[in-house]
Amino acid sequence: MFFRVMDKARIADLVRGLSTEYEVIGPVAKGERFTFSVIEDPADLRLDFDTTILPPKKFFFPPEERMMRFRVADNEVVDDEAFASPRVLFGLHPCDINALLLMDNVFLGEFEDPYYKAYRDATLLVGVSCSPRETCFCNAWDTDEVHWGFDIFLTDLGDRYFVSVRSVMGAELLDRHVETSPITAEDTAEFQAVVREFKRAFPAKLDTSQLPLLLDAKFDDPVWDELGERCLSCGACSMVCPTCYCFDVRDDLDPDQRSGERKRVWDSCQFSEFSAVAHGQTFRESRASRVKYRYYHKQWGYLSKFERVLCVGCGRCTHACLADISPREVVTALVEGSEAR
Amino acid sequence: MAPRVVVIGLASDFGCQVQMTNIEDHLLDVLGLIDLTYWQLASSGHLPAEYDVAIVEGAVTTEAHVEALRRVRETAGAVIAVGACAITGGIPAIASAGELADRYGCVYGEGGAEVACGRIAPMPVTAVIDVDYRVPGCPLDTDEFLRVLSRALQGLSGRIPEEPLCAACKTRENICFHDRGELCLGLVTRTGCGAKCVSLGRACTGCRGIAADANLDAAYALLASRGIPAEEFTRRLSLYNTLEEGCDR
Amino acid sequence: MSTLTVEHVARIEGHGTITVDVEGGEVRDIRMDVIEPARFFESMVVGRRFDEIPLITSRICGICSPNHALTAIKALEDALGVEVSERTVLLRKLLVYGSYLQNHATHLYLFAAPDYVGLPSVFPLAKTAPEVVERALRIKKLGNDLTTLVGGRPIHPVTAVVGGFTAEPAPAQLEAFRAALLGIADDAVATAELFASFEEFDFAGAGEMLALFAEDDYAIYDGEISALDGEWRRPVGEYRSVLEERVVAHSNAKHSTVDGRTFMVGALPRINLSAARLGERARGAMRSAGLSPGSRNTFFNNVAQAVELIDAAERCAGYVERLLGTGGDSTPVPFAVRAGSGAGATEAPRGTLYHGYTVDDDGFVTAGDVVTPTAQNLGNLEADMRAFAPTVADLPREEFLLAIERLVRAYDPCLSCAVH
Amino acid sequence: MTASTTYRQLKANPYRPWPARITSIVDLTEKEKLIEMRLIDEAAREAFSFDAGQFVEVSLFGVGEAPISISSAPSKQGFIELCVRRAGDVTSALHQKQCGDIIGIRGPFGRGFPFPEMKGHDVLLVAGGLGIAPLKSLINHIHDDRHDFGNVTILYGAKNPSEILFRQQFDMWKHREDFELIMTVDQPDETWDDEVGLVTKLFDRIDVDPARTYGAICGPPVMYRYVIDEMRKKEMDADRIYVSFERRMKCGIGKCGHCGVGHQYACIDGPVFNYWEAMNLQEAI
Ligand SMILES: Cc1cc2nc3c(=O)[nH]c(=O)nc-3n(C[C@H](O)[C@H](O)[C@H](O)COP(=O)(O)OP(=O)(O)OC[C@H]3O[C@@H](n4cnc5c(N)ncnc54)[C@H](O)[C@@H]3O)c2cc1C
Ligand code: SF4
Ligand code: SF4
Ligand code: SF4
Repeated sequence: MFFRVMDKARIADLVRGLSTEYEVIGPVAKGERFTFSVIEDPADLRLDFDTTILPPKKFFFPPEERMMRFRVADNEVVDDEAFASPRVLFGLHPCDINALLLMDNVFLGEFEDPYYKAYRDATLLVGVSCSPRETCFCNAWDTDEVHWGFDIFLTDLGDRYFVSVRSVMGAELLDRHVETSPITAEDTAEFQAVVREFKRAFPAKLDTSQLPLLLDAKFDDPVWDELGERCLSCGACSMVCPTCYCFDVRDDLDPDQRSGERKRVWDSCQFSEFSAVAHGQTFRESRASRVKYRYYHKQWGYLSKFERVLCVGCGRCTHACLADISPREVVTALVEGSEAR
Repeated sequence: MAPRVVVIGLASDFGCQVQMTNIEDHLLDVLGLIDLTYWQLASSGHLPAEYDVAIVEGAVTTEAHVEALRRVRETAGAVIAVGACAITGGIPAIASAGELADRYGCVYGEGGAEVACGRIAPMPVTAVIDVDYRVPGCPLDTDEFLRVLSRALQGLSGRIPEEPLCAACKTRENICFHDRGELCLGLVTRTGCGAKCVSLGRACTGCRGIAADANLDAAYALLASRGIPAEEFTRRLSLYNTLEEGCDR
Repeated sequence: MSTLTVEHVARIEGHGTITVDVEGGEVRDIRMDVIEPARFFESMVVGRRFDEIPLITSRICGICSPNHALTAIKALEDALGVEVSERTVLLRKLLVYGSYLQNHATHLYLFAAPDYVGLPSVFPLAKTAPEVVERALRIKKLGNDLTTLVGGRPIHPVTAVVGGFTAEPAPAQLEAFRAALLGIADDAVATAELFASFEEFDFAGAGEMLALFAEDDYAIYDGEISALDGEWRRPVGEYRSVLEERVVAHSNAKHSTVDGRTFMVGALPRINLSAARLGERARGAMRSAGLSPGSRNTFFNNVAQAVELIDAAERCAGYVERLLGTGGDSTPVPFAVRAGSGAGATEAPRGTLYHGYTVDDDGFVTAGDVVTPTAQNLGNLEADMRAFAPTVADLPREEFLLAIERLVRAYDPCLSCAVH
Repeated sequence: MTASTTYRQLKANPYRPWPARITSIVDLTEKEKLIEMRLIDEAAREAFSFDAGQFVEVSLFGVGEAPISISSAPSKQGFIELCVRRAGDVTSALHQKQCGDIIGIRGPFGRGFPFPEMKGHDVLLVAGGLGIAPLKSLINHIHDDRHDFGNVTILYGAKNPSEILFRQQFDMWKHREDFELIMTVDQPDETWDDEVGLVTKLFDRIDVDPARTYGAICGPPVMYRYVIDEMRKKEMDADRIYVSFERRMKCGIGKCGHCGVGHQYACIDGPVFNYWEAMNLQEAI
């Protein structure tokens, strides 16, 4: 990795330059919130954003995605090409980059997913530092820092960015499109100060002691029933989560019924149909068991395979949940006992 | 032999039938697959004695409707109920509350009740007969209609999404109405419309019915905690769902 | 005496039956029995908040739903004292024209045309004359696309609310649409030519003709109630005292009169009153179709609709240009809820539509009134049938009934609207 | 070689079904058919090798996919046999197919029975209803290498005699010395002269040497607990009892998330688990 500093005002140059070669995507305002969208005008880029409604996963694993086109008569695949055009995803916070790394384990590990891979290969990532909001708890999972998985990372030093360059592509692009200068000792010192301040700004650190064990030990804890009563089963938490990857597969026929396409669409374990098998048997009938499963899988199921928790503490689900169910609350209830809430 | 399809309209605005003609790009494809033997809206002729698929729109508001539906059920291999009117009673079911005679009075003046012969309180088709397929919404969504029709023609099972709208709404990255303190019914409404209204800046009014997965108790409780009284929620729900269970507090 | 009936008249909206009593080869009586059951909209709106009313009333009719929604909105704005922006008005006019394109294309091709080519429906034409069916679908689709562009979906608009619009089409969408509108004008002209080529009965109705009228526009959204024969104009707010409605035994829809006479509303009366305000191309088509202002032949309502299609395409292109060229805002204007009464009218594809409401301090409706075009037309339709039937009485029975049906369909009646 | 390395080597899209031609269809009962097929693509056919207990995703475009256990023996190269019960959309559509029709196959997926480990031991197989399908593959496999095994006992319960699957084959084995097969039905008819009752009842009739016996169970979800209890009463080790689970599946390759059972996925960590693992899977049994 090597480092540069860049004047903040130069960000527009960089975006404009990148736009000549790539589709540039970044955070833009939508009402009082933000979304990752294609940047038409560098002035729309809002690197001071807090968080986006949907995470960047929508660019790698779209909410609805064609997997293949088929012909019915001979049950033949007509086209299953995975195609993605080159693009730069600008302004990912550390949690979002970490989330992509967690998704990679699933989609790029055993049985590589060609669609996800095509998007991943075609996309460069430019990260940007952030400041914690009250719903953030990435520090609980050590996802407040990111050391790889990006091409360029910008840390905000007020009037300039401390630029960490991870990949050859990142270095070349920087070189081609924007003026930067070598870092000085002061830059590094200031960078460290910023990081220190960032760590200090977090709300009280979430206690996650023995969480996977507790999930088993307290499998029948009444807290789940209480959560089940509150949960709306709406699945909003899964949609906005940068690490939720479940999907449903559907075949849609064209109106002439001769051909059609197989699609996948985002799904959620909070829906009763999610675990239903033929004849209507459902393995997680109660709402309580479904709420529990989301945490059980994230904090233990995934961990048992990949040694990481399937959450990056971005707080999106906290914001999206109308019933105010949040990982912070659930983890606290398990670790400290439900009366501690 | 192409399946024989009939389209039957009960009490409605014909909107779903109009929507069925609104598949211009594919109308000819679809017509190529079926033998459309009766559609009063589009063609002269009589309801035949035999047919395979019956598409029924509208609410049941007369004794004659009830009888007609029973015959349809006996005759058709598959019945597709389309639109809120046929599935939840929809807007016409607002008139199911109170005395019909009063409503006659309100609309026709004194003596209006005389015209009321054979009239019954509005109810959905699904309250009279079992249906095999449902295309909810007011009006129906043409793409969904095509998908369901295609399932019916293939003899596949009738499936209807059972979860609330919020998930789809999130995928559209809408700003939640509740974040602005406004009531949106998406939190209990059956998904499948792609959160159409919310994406157009309007809170969901519940036209697709209450989702089976919806947690009405929790919805009432959380709205109360946000200062929206139960009566308000009930009134809003009753626009399309007067007769649905659980929204009457 | 024998009775002839056409049960569930096809290719109209709603359920109605024609009954003809014949005695000694002479037509004794002829009726349009409207068997469509009432849904009691006027009673349903009572007790509901004002913002739900456009949603409820647009469900009166799936074809002219934009009109029902907008007419309710106008009446409520009148009651609540809301003034909307010019941009909002432009968008609303587009929404109305969307339903014109949809309705006229559906009525002319799907409902009326089969009569003239001797078919039960338009579908067989898909094989024998695909270009005609494709043209019909193109116009209809453009209408759908227009209502979708402005209202959010083809019927039952989502975006139109009291005070303005909750969402607006993007400029790029408008731009693309302008081209599409100009592209459809030729199809509209071809439609007018097609209907002009059909041989029509020579028949003159005796009723009055009513439509909205404005000095500076082809009035479809704003204007005063205007009478062709009576030569008077009255503000929409007075519609209740202008129209007399009465309940008749054989129909679930009421019948109307004005100045003691039955009257017609729809494309023909509109053109008769406002021909001078039509666009140039539409006027040209009108002339070549042999439609002269003041025509009394009810059957010409068809060709009048075709002429309106031409006008709609060109007029809407102009509106879109204005939307693109001028700024302004259509987001709902703020207003205070207060008690009041108000009335509104628009020209629906089938004629003038009136709504009137009274709301209480909290904005809940205490009384509602809806007068639809078909309800206004029904009395006149029966009068026309009575006058027309003897002139075709010597036709073979089938042809006789078909001739009567053709007359009925020329009104483009919507019985679900009429009863509501 | 595991399936994922096969897919990697063939550079195949794991969601893309391979076309397979139906080579034979046998009606077993009113609801079940035995369908045999052959992959058309040669490379795929050669790469396709599987363990007893693994499954494939059967793909009928326009209808969908369904996970189905392979019921033929791994040794029968080039052919895949499935025993399919008509349960819903995909399986009904599959029942309508004819010999010679082309369907789609993805797989083989999942973890099967530990055949090499079982060698040299006694095997006790317990099946309920359709659960005999995956076990049939194992039984056939054992049959091929019969001399490597000790006692092989099969306990099989069905609802009624007309629902008994593979009857002919069982009758054949029954008359051989080297398989002990005991059947029972819940509802006997006049043709039935064998056991009546639940499959657990058959444990009274068998001797088990816990030190040298592997168990394999497959059947409806309610059956597992009771059968395992019986095996435990016979003092069999928890990690020598194998069960096969059925869960909803969409992808079959550990991505779609539907088949979660406890902290595992039935599709890649199972569907075959040993009882020790299964005991530690919440809500599994
Ligand atoms: C590992 C495994 C092995 C199986 N082996 C066999 C077998 O050998 N023979 C046999 O007849 N059946 C077997 N099944 C069950 C079979 O997969 C279901 O009966 C089948 O999926 C039902 O699909 P359908 O479309 O016919 O029914 P529908 O009810 O219409 O199913 C709709 C969808 O639900 C899902 N689904 C429904 N039931 C199940 C289920 N039980 N498991 C997983 N997904 C389900 C599928 O995704 C399917 O596309 C097995 C299931 C699993 C998980
Ligand atoms: S579970 Fe919630 S906090 Fe954790 S990554 Fe998902 S959305 Fe973010
Ligand atoms: S559901 Fe709605 S659109 Fe359909 S017929 Fe009923 S009122 Fe009309
Ligand atoms: S958002 Fe609500 S009201 Fe609108 S179409 Fe969907 S379900 Fe109906």
